[in-house]
Amino acid sequence: MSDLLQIKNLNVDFNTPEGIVRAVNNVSFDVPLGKTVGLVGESGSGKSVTSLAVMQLIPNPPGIISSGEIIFEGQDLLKLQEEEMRKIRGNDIAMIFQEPMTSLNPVFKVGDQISESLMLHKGMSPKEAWEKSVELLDQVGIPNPKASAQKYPHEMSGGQKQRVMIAMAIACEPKLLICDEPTTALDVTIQRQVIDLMFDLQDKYKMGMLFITHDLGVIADIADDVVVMYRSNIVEQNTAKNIFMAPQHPYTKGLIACRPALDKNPERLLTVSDFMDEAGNEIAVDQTKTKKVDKVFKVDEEKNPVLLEVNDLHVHFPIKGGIFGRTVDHFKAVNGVSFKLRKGMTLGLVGESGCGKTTLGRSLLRLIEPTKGQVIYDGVEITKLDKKQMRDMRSKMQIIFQDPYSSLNPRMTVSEILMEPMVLHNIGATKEEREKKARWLMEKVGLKAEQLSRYPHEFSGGQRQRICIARALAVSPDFIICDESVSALDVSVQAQVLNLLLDLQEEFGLTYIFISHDLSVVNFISDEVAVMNSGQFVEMDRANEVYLRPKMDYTKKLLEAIPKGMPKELLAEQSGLQ
Amino acid sequence: MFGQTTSADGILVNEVTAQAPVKKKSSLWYDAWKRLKRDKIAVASVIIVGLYALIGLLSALGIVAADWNQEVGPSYAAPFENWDYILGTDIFGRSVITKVIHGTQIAMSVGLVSSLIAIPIGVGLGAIAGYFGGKVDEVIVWFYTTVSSIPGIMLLMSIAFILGKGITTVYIALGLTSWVGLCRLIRGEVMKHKNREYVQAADAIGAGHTRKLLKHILPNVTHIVIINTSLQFQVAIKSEVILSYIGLGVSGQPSWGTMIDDAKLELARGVWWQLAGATVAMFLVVLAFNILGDALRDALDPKLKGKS
Amino acid sequence: MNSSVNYIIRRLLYLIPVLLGVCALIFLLFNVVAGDPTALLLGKHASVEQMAELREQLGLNKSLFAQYLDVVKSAFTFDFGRSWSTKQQISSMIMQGAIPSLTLSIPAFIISTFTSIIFAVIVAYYRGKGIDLFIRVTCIAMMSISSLVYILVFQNVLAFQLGLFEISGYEYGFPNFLYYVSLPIIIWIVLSLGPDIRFYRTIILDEIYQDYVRTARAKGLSEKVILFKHVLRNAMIPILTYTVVQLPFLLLGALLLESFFAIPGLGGMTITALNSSDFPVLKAITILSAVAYIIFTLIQDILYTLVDPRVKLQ
Amino acid sequence: TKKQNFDEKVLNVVVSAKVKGLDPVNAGDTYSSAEIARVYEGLLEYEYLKRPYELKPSLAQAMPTVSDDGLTYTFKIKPGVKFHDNKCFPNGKGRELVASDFVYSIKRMADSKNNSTGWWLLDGRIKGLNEWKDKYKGKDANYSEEVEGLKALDKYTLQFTLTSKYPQFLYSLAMVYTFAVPHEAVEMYGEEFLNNPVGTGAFQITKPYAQQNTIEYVKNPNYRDDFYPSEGASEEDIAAGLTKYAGKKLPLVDKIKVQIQTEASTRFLSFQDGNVDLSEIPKDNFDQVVTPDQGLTDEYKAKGIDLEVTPDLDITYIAFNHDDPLFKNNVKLKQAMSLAYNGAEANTLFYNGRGILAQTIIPPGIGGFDPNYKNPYAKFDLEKAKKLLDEAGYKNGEGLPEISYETTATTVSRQMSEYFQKNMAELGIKIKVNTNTWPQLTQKVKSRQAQMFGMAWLGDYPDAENFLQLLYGPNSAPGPNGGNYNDAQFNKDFDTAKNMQPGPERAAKYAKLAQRVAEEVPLLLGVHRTSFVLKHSWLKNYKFSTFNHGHAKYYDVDMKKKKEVLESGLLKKDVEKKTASN
Ligand SMILES: Nc1ncnc2c1ncn2[C@@H]1O[C@H](COP(=O)(O)OP(=O)(O)OP(=O)(O)O)[C@@H](O)[C@H]1O
Ligand SMILES: Nc1ncnc2c1ncn2[C@@H]1O[C@H](COP(=O)(O)OP(=O)(O)OP(=O)(O)O)[C@@H](O)[C@H]1O
Ligand SMILES: [Mg+2]
Ligand SMILES: [Mg+2]
Repeated sequence: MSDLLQIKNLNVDFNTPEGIVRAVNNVSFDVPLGKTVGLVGESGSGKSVTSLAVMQLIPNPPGIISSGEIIFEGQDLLKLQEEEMRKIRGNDIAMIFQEPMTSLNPVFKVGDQISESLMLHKGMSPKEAWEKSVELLDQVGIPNPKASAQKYPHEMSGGQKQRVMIAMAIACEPKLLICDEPTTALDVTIQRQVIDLMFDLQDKYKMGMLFITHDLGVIADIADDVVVMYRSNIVEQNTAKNIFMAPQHPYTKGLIACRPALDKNPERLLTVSDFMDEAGNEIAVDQTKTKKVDKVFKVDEEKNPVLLEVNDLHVHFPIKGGIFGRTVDHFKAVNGVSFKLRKGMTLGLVGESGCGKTTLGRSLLRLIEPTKGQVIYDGVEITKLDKKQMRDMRSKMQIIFQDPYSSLNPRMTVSEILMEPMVLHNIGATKEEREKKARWLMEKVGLKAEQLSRYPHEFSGGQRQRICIARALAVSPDFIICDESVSALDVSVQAQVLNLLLDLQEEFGLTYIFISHDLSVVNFISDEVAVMNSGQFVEMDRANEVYLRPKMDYTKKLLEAIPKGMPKELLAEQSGLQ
Repeated sequence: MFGQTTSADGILVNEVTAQAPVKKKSSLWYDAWKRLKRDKIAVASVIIVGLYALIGLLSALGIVAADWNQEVGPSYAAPFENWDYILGTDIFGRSVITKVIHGTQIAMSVGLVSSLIAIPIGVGLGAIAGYFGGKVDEVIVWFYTTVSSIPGIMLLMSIAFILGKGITTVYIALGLTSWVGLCRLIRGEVMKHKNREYVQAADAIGAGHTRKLLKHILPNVTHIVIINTSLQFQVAIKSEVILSYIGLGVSGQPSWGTMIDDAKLELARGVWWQLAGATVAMFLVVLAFNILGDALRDALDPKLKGKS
Repeated sequence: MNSSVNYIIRRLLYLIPVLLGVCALIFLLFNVVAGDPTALLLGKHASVEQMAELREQLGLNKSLFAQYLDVVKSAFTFDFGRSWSTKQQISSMIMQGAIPSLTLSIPAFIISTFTSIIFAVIVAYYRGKGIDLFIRVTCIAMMSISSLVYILVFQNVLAFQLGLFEISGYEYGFPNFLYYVSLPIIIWIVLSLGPDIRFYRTIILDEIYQDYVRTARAKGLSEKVILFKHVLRNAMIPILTYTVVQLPFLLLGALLLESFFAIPGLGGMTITALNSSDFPVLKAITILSAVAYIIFTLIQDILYTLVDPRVKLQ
Repeated sequence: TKKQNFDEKVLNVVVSAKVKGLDPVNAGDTYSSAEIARVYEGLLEYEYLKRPYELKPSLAQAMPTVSDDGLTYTFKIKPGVKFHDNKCFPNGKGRELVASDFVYSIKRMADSKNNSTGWWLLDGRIKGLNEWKDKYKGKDANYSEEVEGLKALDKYTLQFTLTSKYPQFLYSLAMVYTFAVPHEAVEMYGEEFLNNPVGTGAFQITKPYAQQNTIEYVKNPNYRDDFYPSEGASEEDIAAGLTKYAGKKLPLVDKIKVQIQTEASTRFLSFQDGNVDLSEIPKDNFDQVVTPDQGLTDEYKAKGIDLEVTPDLDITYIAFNHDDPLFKNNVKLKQAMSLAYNGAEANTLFYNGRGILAQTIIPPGIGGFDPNYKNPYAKFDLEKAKKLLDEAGYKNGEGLPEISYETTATTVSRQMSEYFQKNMAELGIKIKVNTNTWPQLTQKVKSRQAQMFGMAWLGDYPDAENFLQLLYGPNSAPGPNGGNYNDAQFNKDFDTAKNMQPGPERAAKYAKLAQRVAEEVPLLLGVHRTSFVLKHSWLKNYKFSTFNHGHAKYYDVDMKKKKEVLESGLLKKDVEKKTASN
């Protein structure tokens, strides 16, 4: 079988103010015709740069391909003129990008954007190209393609936009399709659909595909071969089956282990750091950690009194209209939610984007004023408190936000960030005492006390989320809402943070509400799970119950969407073994 | 967003290995300064601005160019003929170079004072409007829409016209006409920051309005104020010339504006040195401020980083 | 659709508070802070009686509130009466002045905007290269010279010594006016190229680093198509924001240009009015500019919806 | 650039300020007056060639007969004079001018609705006119109501009766305020009358005046019989060919094109370019144009350009506000300041040495000017000034508060104030300069707020009374006596002098009066300015006059010559060389 694309000893350097950074180091792999190669690795490992190198779209300056060969159909792309390369781009090699939200030109109709490459490469007339675009939109499963071609990107959902991107990429029936994290920014349910679509298309067009992701679970279904990259280098390269069956490199092992699976319920997740030390050497895995426990949902009235009671909570946002911009209607983001949460327990909250999870979480803390309903915390009806009392209440109830980048003030040092809540709530009599506590907090969340004087931008994403957790802990709360606290993180980092949250719960007897759209994560961490749709709870039960015996279709749909984390053949084999 | 663009630590992101070297001093300001330092032209601009400021200060203190009013030679002596008045003399036989030096004082103070007037108003109103929104916002927006719907030059002229004489008027007129832009900018920026999660996080730990606004939001918009100030300086210096032309400028002491205004008549008689002196002096500092403004924007506004 | 009609009506209604504000502001400036204009209007032989008489005639003896109401009334009826100083009908004065101002400023504005945008795109194309640096530096250098210097030098060299243009003056009617406004237009363009190119370049560079540009490149589009089709269309929003609000002020023309080239426009009229305490004229010009400003910001909003489908009028 | 048309005789003139409107009763400034006088005419006008200035009949047949008590003036009007053809008249044909037109026109000055800027001329002078004015204050005036002192005895006879002796009265009849307007036009055009002038003058407008920067006039085809004069021509006039046209029917050009250009530099460029036929010389272009002996430089001579140097009837001064106790009874202080003011050098700096240093307030060229008189305080003597200041009790300026000096914001006045400041600093007196806009300065002066201020006075008519009244107590602010000087003796002497009939006797009296008061230093005297006018070779018959009202009818333009000069490129020569060497 001939190789469609061969990458040989590729080196890419970036000229940064700090010096030359090698983003891709001596990378070689092949993409055979009609096969899918998965390129996996954590954020910053050089996946995108590799793929951009194939397209010759590396921003220059600062990037430069310093050496290597990229042979496409026997032709070294690196030796081509820009003019010739342009004929290949979009025609023979197409690419789908990570961010469907920003990768489409917002001011042109999607039909036009698809037509553009058809007209350019296939010499179609505008009319022909438009008709072909409609056909393509139909193929990628966009409902009512005729009308949709007339839409602008902002009039489509994220999943639809990604489908448009796909339609655009396959328009000229390329021989090679590069997908750079095409699903990362999407909801689990939509992610599922997109992956299925890609799989079908690849089957249909028999093209070679390079599929990039940081989540091994995602490509389990689709890849024939897998290339694992770690810190600019390829650390492992094998068929999908072999990678999942017998991962060789500790990093690969960690990647496989760190995704919570619905069917297993370990006490804590293994992470890359359990397999590998800082220098990249393999270490022995502490097997006790992988201990499989069956979470038993037991309630001890004594130990677990009801901490939070919510009755018929509503949050309505006004919709303005008319000449004077008066409120003409209300958008019911939270529409009659009631539940009870016991101390020391975790309530998982799942649902699609926009169903009202965040709004509910914030209204519990009165960061958004509820329109109607009661929130009773520890016997106090907090919906009735005045400003001052509410402010005092905040030392008991805390929240950790989704985005570790934007939830820390970039102009404050970590110590300022951690000490601010203490000052506000008179924790610690002197500055020294507070500093001591800040140091203690840093160690608790697994950071170093010396790092207190740093600014947030000097930390990685996972570290930042730890700082956010430390800030929430600074006031010694009993109750914490985690609003998608791990959604923005790489799978491997996500596992570390989840472990940390569990450890802290154990140590301090914390109560959590854990919001996520990822059922597997929720299942891993929660005692109870509530499924939310359109501002209401459609289902609420013990975690295992919801997973094993979903009652509502909506819940079933959510469950199906979760990547299995294993190639299908392997799954089949496994189930066959059992 | 912020972090992604400010740190090039892609390789180090891994949780386990993240070990950014411990820097002695590190803050966004410090980083910005470091970035600025790398830009040779920007450093030169800082030096030029510093020099002008120094000259302005020395002349305000009467240490240099105090004798600008002295007759040192014949009326309209040509330049490069006598060391005592290397740039020639004006109608009264006063040294042009001394006047240029003395004019620095006016130019720099016009920039400084008008900024000192415009910044508190612009930042104050903009922050309040952006942060509190609602009725307060409506009133402030109405106010600046009203002000900005009057042509700037009209407003400038009317204020100068009504206040009448001299340097104070120039300060006030320029200060009062230039807060609007800043106010609008700050309002937009504060509105953006208000919804950032770190502000909500401050809310969640029980911080009040004052704290959120002063401690959390404002430090995050200071870079805009700084960039704006460096540009305000050059606008002010240029406006002084126009005001002088309309006859609303400085009196009783030399300014570049009045020197250029003089040149309007002198040029036809072949006296070009006042014009040249003032223009070159002004050109240099305005150029420096422009470059500095650009460099500061690149250094302080991470959004534009790497896009110069 | 309905909501955009509502929006437009709402924005037009917003004229009312803004006009009231403008009236208050100019009333404060001219009637309260500025002094008695009668001495000036009556000339060197003015007598006390005549001044009193004139004050009565001009309505300056009325209560401040009544005077404010007069200003408001004229703002909403557009009836500005007659000039105090020249006794001319203000509406016809403005009409006469607007033509020269507009024949100067509109062509200048259009040419300079288009030239700068094209230059900016070219500069953006060569970003980081020598030519980019050169144009940027030239722009900043051009901005750093006082406009007065340009006028003095251009008039002297191009019009007088080389005789390429009329030195000054104006004639109504096409194409005669062209003889007179060409040089001022050139100066205007030279004056605005610096800041405009710089500004548009920043906008275009902002866009050039967006993801959709990468997508366009991945399609195999040439850099020219990308810049002029994809990028420019997206850059239109900030470009509109920058340019449209300048339009109402074009009415005033360029004050300095008008007075140096003896063009009988509104800019010169404003200076004359200011120098003769002719408050009704100043009020009229200010109010008209304010109305134009509000209307043009509205037009700007409508244009936004044309260039950017994401923008809705609400 | 545009092509020139050389077929018509067009006079190209430039004006330095906006022309407000063309209504005689509101001719506020010299620029508007000059324009109005192209279209309208009065009873009297100034002799074109004769100097000192002298009146002669214009629409009047002859000079009036004056009654013995000097109160009644009777004029005969030229018959057959027609107003311009205009649609305000039946059939659009100009009606004949009659005596009652003057009655009407002068009543318009008194009509309070018109707020005439010329009212001061007749205020309290004509019997019954003030009463008529007061009667209709704030109302529509009844023009048919007869006023005792202002009567048309028959179609061509006009009679004025004055309230008291007023020898200057005749001058007011040569001023544009009293020029004849037809009531038909006023009635028809109403408030727009100011843009639709209808007079009897040598020129008429082609379309309503529209506030533009150019005004065009064409020759009045029905202009009355008026001929180029030869009386009073001086030797130089004859030498300059000014009498060659004697006896030719006026006007001589077909068209006048007036351009309004407010920037001095622009005006001068226009002149050099041949765009306008004559121009004053901006101060800063002097050296380029004029040699030290007041002749023209060779460069300009070669271009055929002529220079006309004539003393103007004016004075510049710096006034003390005598309301201020500091100046009220402090003659020595004022004398000291006057001695410390280096007028001669100021003359060099600001008037290129061409001004005549003023010794009294009366300029040369009118009765009352004494060329032999030297004012002991109008010279520069710092030693003496210091001594006087000491005597005044302010040794080296000690104890003297800072004095504020108000000035306008034009380039030259700013420089002048800097110069004054410098002079006073040498004496130890601190001057604070306040720049003002013109309205502000006027207001400060009229409300007596200005401590010291710089001013210039241009004579309204050639009578020293018009200058001496600047010091007349009853004329204090808001009147012309902005310094509020009030000296009982002076007031009394002035009252007697001004009512004397013109003649050497009165001149002597004026001179004595002026000299005495000058030594009291009510003002710091500046200069009597000289007018420098450049004209192109193709402009004929130009003679400078302070009272240049309607003189355009005497000018002629040699279009052939103009074409020749312009096409030869002569005007542009040298300039290029000169700038190249710069
Ligand atoms: N424009 C650039 N300038 C400087 N360095 C860059 C640039 N683009 C990429 N890099 C560097 O190259 C390295 C690899 O980046 P790349 O985008 O390929 O990572 P990735 O594996 O795609 O990560 P992610 O999963 O976050 O998309 C990073 O360390 C980054 O710092
Ligand atoms: N301030 C607001 N004004 C108006 N509507 C709002 C506001 N905040 C949220 N909404 C709307 O309320 C709905 C619920 O929003 P919410 O942020 O709670 O969703 P979510 O479930 O957290 O979604 P995601 O998973 O995307 O975070 C959304 O449709 C959103 O558009
Ligand atoms: Mg990537
Ligand atoms: Mg959410």
